[in-house]
Amino acid sequence: MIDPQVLVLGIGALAALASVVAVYFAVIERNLVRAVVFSAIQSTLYALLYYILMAPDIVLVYVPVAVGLYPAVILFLISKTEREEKP
Amino acid sequence: MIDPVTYMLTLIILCMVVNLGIALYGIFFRPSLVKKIIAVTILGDTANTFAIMLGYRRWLSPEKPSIPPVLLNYANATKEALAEFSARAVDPLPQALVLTAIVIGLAVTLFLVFLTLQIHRLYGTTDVREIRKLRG
Amino acid sequence: MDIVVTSITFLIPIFLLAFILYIIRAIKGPTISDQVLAIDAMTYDVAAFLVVLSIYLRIPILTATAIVLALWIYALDIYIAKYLEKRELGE
Amino acid sequence: MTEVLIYIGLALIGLGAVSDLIAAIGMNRFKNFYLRLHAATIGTIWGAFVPIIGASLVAIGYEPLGYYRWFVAGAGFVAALLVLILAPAGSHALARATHRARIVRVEPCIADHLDETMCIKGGSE
Repeated sequence: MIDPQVLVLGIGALAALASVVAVYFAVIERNLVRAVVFSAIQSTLYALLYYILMAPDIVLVYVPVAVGLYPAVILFLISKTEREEKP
Repeated sequence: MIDPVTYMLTLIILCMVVNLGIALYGIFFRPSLVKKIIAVTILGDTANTFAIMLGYRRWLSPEKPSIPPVLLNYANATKEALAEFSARAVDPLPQALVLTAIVIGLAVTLFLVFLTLQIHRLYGTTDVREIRKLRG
Repeated sequence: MDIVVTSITFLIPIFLLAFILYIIRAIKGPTISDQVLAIDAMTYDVAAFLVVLSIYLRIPILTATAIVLALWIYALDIYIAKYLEKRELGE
Repeated sequence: MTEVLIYIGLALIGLGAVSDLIAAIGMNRFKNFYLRLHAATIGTIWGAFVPIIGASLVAIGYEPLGYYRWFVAGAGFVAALLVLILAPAGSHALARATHRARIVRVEPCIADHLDETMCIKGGSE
């Protein structure tokens, strides 16, 4: 039988590996709306990681701020300024 | 022979270090100010993750996982129950610090957003190279 | 080892495989709508997965995070939809 | 009595996991945004609503959670109800915005009464 701690921490390690991919695309992407969407993927994976690390109070604060408010504020900024990042 | 739990924790820490490097690249080398704000939020979240991993604690046994720092049966807490709670709970101090840091990060991000809005209103662009050219 | 822990141990890899496939679509998606749809479905499934995981770990206090996650991903949907419609009306 | 609840709940969780995998495969196999909406519906209702109901039923009958298993069951039912209300509303708002912003064209199309220029007649399949 597999050790439960290894299984649970393996979920966290998979979330961390996927968040590396999401962060890479969020920084590289030229279309700024797509960068915000990749940032939302990264926030969801970080929330899963915090849950794995036994911090439910952090998740309860982090999810409204990072999934709810950051994309709203940055989409407001993008709609006021410009959509593309010049090369 | 390395312990698999240690291997998993090391893997998470290495991923966080890579995230930190990518976010620093985004802050220093991308020209758009909006992209810099996104990279700053990613940098702050990654630093918070390091602080939370500082307080993580290994499980006592497969039957007794480490628990969040919330005491459930406080009504009839005997001395043995409190001793078991203090042996299993993760450290609450980094979590309290991170809780404060997330809210302060939100305030800083709002300030940066309106600063960028004002820059766009004055100069008509959010590209740092254009802004440098205009001022010089 | 009781039946609940054993069953959920075999069900967790199925959830993880589904999450990986959702992340592939969320990164690859040709338009913004595809990406947001993939994140939407993935996050509701993460909320379900968190409830299952709190039973697996036997820590009941972790369940409350699922409600917050399900509520706020709806806000992301509405923001993106509002942004897309406003761009259509503006240009 | 509690064993029956546990078995029903585990069956629902297993059904939800398999539906989740099917929806994820469909999300990668379908060609178009409007077709992927179908897979997303499978993923949210059968992949999130059903496992949360199953987990709540398991929590009612599962002794090692202690007195707080009623908390798990109640929070689970509230979360399931929220998913049932919010997921179709969000998908519908997204699809409507996508169609009105003319981002994706309707590919296998018979008639599009909202906007005829978005319709590609006789597409693939």
